[in-house]
Amino acid sequence: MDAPILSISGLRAVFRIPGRDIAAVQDVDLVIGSGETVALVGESGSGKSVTSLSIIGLLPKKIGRIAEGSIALRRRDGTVTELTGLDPESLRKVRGNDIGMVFQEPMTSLNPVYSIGEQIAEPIRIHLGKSHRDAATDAVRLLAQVGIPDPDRRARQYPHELSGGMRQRATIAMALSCDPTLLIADEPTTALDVTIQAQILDLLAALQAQRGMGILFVTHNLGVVAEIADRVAVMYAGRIVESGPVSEVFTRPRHPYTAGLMRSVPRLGQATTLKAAGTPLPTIAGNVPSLALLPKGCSFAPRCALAVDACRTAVPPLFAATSTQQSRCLRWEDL
Amino acid sequence: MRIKTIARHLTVAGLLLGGQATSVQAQDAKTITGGFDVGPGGFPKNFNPLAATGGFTWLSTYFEPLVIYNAELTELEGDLAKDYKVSDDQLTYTFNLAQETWHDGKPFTSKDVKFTLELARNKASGSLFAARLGDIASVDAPDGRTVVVKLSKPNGSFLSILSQVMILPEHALAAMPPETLATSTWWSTTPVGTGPFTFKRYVSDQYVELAADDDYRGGKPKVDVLINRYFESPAAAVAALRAGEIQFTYVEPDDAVSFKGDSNFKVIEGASYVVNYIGLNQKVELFRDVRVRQAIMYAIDRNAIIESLYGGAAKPANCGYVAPHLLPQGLEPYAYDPAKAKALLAEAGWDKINGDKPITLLTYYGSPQAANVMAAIQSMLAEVGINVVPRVVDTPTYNGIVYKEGTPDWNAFAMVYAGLQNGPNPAGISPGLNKSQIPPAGFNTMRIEFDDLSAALDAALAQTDPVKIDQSWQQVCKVMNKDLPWATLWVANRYGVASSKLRDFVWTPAPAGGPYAAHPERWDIQ
Amino acid sequence: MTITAPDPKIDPTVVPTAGPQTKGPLRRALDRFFENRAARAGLLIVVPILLAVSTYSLWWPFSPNAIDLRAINKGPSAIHWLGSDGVGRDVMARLLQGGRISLLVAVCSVAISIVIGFLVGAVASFGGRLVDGTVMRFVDLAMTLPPVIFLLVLASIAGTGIAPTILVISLLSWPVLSRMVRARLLELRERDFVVAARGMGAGLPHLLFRHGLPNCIDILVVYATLQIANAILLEAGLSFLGLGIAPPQASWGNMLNLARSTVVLEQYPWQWMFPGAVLVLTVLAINFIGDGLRDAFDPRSDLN
Amino acid sequence: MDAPFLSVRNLTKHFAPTAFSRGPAVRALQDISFDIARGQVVGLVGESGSGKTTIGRSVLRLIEPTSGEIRFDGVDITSLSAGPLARQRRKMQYIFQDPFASLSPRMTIGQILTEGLDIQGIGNRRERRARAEKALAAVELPVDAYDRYAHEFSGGQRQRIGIARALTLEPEFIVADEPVSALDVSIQAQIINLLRDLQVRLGLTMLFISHDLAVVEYICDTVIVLYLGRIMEVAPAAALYARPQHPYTRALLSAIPSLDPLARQGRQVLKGDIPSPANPPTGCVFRTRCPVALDACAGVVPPLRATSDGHLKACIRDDIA
Amino acid sequence: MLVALSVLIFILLRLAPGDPIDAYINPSSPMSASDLEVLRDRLGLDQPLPVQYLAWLRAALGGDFGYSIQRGGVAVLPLVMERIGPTALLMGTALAIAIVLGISAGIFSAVRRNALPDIALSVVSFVGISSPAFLTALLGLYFFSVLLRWAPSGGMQTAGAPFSVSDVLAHLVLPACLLSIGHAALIMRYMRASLLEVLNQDYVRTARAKGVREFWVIIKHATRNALLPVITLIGSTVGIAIGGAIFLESVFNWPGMGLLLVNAVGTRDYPVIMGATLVIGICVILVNLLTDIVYAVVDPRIQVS
Repeated sequence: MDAPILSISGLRAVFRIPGRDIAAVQDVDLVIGSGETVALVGESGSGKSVTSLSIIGLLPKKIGRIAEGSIALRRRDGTVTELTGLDPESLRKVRGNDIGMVFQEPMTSLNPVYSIGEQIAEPIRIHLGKSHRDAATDAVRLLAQVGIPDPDRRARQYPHELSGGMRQRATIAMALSCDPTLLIADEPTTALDVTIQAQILDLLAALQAQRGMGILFVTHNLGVVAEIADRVAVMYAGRIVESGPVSEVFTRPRHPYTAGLMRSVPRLGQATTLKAAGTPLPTIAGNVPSLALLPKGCSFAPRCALAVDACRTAVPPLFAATSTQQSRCLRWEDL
Repeated sequence: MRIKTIARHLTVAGLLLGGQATSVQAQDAKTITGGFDVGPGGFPKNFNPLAATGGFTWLSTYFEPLVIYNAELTELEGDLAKDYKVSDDQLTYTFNLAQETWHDGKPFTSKDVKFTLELARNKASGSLFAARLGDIASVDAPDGRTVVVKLSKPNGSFLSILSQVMILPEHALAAMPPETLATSTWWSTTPVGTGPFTFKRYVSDQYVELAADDDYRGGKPKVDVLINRYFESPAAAVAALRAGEIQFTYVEPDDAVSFKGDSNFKVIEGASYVVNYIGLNQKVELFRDVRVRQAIMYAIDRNAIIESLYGGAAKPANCGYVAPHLLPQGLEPYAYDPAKAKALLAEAGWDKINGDKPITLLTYYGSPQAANVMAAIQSMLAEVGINVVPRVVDTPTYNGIVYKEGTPDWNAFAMVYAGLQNGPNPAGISPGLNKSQIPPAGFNTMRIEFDDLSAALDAALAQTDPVKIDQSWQQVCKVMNKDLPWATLWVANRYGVASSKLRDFVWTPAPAGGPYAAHPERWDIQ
Repeated sequence: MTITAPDPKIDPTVVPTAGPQTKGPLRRALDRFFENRAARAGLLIVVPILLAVSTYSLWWPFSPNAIDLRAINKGPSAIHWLGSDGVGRDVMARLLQGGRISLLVAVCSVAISIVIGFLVGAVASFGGRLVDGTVMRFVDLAMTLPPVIFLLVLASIAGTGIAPTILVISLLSWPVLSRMVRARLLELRERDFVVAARGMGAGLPHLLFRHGLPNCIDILVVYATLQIANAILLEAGLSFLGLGIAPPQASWGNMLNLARSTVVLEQYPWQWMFPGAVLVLTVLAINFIGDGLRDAFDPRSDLN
Repeated sequence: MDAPFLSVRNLTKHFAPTAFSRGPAVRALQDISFDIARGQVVGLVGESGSGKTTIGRSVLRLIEPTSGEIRFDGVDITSLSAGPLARQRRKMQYIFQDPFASLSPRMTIGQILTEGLDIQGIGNRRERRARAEKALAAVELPVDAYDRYAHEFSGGQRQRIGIARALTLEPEFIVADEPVSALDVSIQAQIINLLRDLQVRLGLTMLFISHDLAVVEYICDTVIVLYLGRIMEVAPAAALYARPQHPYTRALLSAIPSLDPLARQGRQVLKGDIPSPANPPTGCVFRTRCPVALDACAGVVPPLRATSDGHLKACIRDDIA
Repeated sequence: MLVALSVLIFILLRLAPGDPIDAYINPSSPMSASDLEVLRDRLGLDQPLPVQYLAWLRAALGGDFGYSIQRGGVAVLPLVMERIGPTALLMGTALAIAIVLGISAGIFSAVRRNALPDIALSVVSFVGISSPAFLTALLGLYFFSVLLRWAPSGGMQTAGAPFSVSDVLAHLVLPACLLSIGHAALIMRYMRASLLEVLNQDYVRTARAKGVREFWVIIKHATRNALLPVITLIGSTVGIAIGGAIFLESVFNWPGMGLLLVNAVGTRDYPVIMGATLVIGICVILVNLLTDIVYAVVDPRIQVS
């Protein structure tokens, strides 16, 4: 069996604020096999984007850095490279080459002053050393692959001339231009309309089936996770609180936070019944805590109906609920 | 590099638009370059001598008048007129013309003189001499070398005026209607004169280039090229002089000091023939009281100012004149006496009539030295309780304020710090003091209406007896000294600095630039 | 369509649910301002200058306009720390008095131009298309006009001296501000909280002074500081052209003007070097402060 | 029932092109008509460019409609002059999508909450404060929020403040423009519960705008589905979710990802992009993406017609109901 | 716009004390008053203002801008036109220097934000912004021309010498460099701020995520976007530059528009002032147009219609 595409262990990323470091992400372990889609899910501030930026080494230089942990990537040639501690130049050669990345806002993540084709061709020239002309041909081919009609013309157009969905297809083409082993998609559908989101999700699934790359899919939308992911890791306040195959986690969450989230998501057709019954929608009480003011012990304890005193003394370890599912809850068995 | 190319294109474009003609010139041509139009005597970029109010130093290098002052400005001598005769009744002037050819080779004759004088008297030509030559009754050219001018009444200033009338070529200008002369390009492109140098070209706002006129009657000029460069300020000219780019310029007195003792330069010093005064507006009640005027005279330590700010290079004036032959005996010297000034003011009831209300002291003098003088005067007057507020404006603004007809805001120029030409022709101060010259008729901007002073001036102007003339002007001086129409200050020297490479170079800080007999044909450079 | 909470990748502090701090945006901006080294340096320069300039008559023996014809053009000495000028006035006293005038002119002209600039910009942005078009055309016109002419005419009409100079400088500098204010308010007009105010029936004065003004405060403050620096330079330039503050009255501008004379430039450098140095230093410091304020008011500077 | 509380008739809004782009006018709304009865909550659902916010703002006349009539409690809003309009506005309030943009960063919560009272000249200082504190309590925020600034609150809390602001004027009608779409999932439900609770308790009439059909289900009595400035379908909430009749509504429902990982299959994915409102298709605006479009769809704009009681659709095909 | 400008200037000119005739009078050697009256008549200055303006406008629309009052025989139009070249040359060179220096220093400073080179450059640029133009001009003139004699003290060509490009360049270098100081400093500040902002943009992160070398991230992806506001700034400073050029042109006696205008204003040469102002107005409008075009070239989102 091949080594996994990506293997993160013990990752801790910190931000420097005046006076001290605060951990945006800690104790993160994550493995992605080839052809596998792993969803990293969480609310704003949970650390999911920090995790994805840590992998490609793009934490804001001035304030963010990886404090400890290891990130190992299997590259296209089969070698495994440890990304933490890699020198900037070597890391650059990995980015856009072995790892492709798709960001949330397709409008702002494309450079407004260069044509789509040029932007897709750029990594091909940089990493594969192809000529301008060959790279341009490749770009058109990639545009066709991501389902953009009339790719020749589109390649010559500028981002503002494309619709939101088209632009996101273009960024996917750009991320895939060097045939990466890992695709990181950071909220790629959040800015899109639902009908377009459905298209993009289908596209990603189809591309993965073709190419077999691993996908790290970062999102806050549980529905999307259910759609696309094989496995899911739920983050809360910088830690993974639960992980496992989507089918297991979604059918039987082993962490109260996951369970709460699942309940909060409106399900079509059910709300009418609740309303008729006069019951409010299920929620999670309280607010997401500030990373700077994390409570001692389990971060979720203040909002948790199941919390006991032990929860407030120490951060619970990850318990293996099943062979594939883990939960960071002392009372996982009670769920 | 693209930038270089752009720069070159811009250069070429700039020059094409600038309309420069390239000229090939002998590399070893002897050239004198100067700032001949810098300073108060200049009138840069005016090429039409009929419309000139200054700049004659330069104009007279290629045009010539009939008569001209000597370089000391003491006497008039012949120029294009070899000599001249004045009839006893002072009404007939006979000029005997010199042999000369115009720069274009045509002979100079009496017809040119007749043509010029008639043109200068013709208002339509835009001539600024029309009124001043109004006394001419007739101009005759009995033969090619003689011109006879008859006046309708005697005019003691006539020759002095004539010295600024540059003789123009009839053959070149007769064909042009006089109305078009003022806007003709002839003056700045192909003017033809009789002087030692011929006009070559004018590079807009940069310089004028003249070449030697080989058959000049005073001999072939020693230098081949004479260039007049334009400068925005005396300071810029000084910079060019120090950088060795020009050999001569007028300099401010302050700057002159720094050239003294420098063997590379020669400082030329001369009387300015301009008397500086503090004008006291007679429409302002305060200054109608002679005690106030006297107090101002006593309050200003003129000697101290002359010593410190002029380096001693000025003569205190107790009337409009400082030339010894115009000064009568027994003038009140108004020596510095602040106590007396205070007493006089107290007597006049100054505290009641004005007190420490600010009084505007207007001037058009913008030089650093003038600023210092104003500051000193302000401080000295403050000492005796007169609060003056200096205001410096440019010349047109000054004139716009003081010449305004009707009833302008008198307090806007209650006091002025100004100067007026007092020589070489002593009649120069009359327009500023005579009651007949109150604007709009003339230039008596302080609205001085002193009967005895006007009488004295009129008498002196009408004086045709050469023997009594000085005496008449002494009388004017005496009245001025007593009545104090102005608080007279001093006549300062002006300075030019020439490179010590220049030989036989003559320059005089004449009012309006002269003209005077500078003999440019003799100038030479090592 | 969806707008997410502040970018968690950059802002780790998320949003405190509770906590002791109740600092307003102004206070936070000031805090950031004082963290800025350059701005602090600017204050360290400006404050002593301001102090010296405003109090000098209490502790400096010489008066700025007292002449001493026996001691002209003397270099720095124990008596005249910065030397004396062409009529023996004390350069130090003139420098301080000049600072008073220059700063007074700058501050007043900026205040006036802020009022004009804000009102014009506000009227343009809230007044509807037609008003906007007309007003902005007028602003364009004012900006196309060569400043020399404008200066000359204004200065000639108004005369020289403090009040006219203030007038000239303020009339010359408001168009830039009104453009900035207009741009800001046009954007602000579409902001939700302004729409909300309109939805509650707010009229023009309410919108302008309750929302427009507070939300332009950063522009105004930054403009004010930078324009004070500019106004000092402009006053100097005016004096250079013989307008501005008339000579015996000291200002940094007309003191610098002495350098036009080669003799002074070369032989009496203390007469222009000190005013020049203080002017550059002050303007520099004010620019530092202005830059610091700009950073402090920039909402994105919360990131650091 | 008597005359509807809010009645919109033939509302049309065209945005003129800006000064520099000389393109065609953007047809944001075409011929929109609907009613809201007192105490009812109507949901307005559509994707970007469908014109939902334009309707919401036009109803309060924060945008001047190009044509059409809006009657609010019998008063024609579109023809009111500034004074009466300002008075009318205390009865109708707006809640915004972005909890960060909708609160002035330079005002304290107290200033924000009393601003409307201030503008309307209601009460004195103390009374205003009392009313603001009452509103804070209504949205379950502590009273000490009064002197704080908006930046000190989380998104959910800010949205509560936005709601409190709308409540201080004690309006009868509220437009809630995507009030939860900027919030985290766990917070969304809190806010919807709050709004529902307030609506019931205060008897508010509400127009609830959202791009997400799943969100409006709980709170709305009736749902209007918009596409490219036109109404596609109107139905009581229960009916719409149970039996969507318009192909667009069906596609929209189908596109919402289900939490059930096993339900991945059978999802209907619409082809292509949403056309530009500046250049909408002829006939039925949805026909370019409609899986069941006919040639006839291009010819005529399908009228909104009733298929059953209170259920209307704008589609010429009857065979897909 | 231009007509409005001309009306405004016409009125302003007439409001200023002193007319062309007053400029003729040398207060220390006055001429005959009636001679001056002649001039006044000839120039039509005694006519009512609207009549004077309409006469001017009618002639100007026919392409006749009249004759300079103070320079005998010089028509305004050619006089003004021949100044465009030198001014364009001086300002063009100065701006070119300023743009190259300012932009590169701005990039450098932004990339090394808050490091020593950035602070040093910031101080230098602030000193540049903070120095009065006339002071730098005077000092530059004194040191480089008078003391060191590296460059001529003024003018555009050596007087009397035949024309040569190198001669013009020699005269150009010093004033152009001095003129560029302030602009370079300003451009640098803007470039730095703009680039810092752009470096926070998502597409810069995208470029890094693509593995683009940091150098090219800055140069290719960030700089071009950061240039946009700087282009606007440069466009709007050209108008101001004409103002600044006045100091330089008068100190260095550069025969350009500024010098002409200062002279004309000093002598109340109404026709020249009108002509020059209009030409400057046209230039400012053209420069704005040019700015828009350059903007459109750099930013594909803008279309020139």
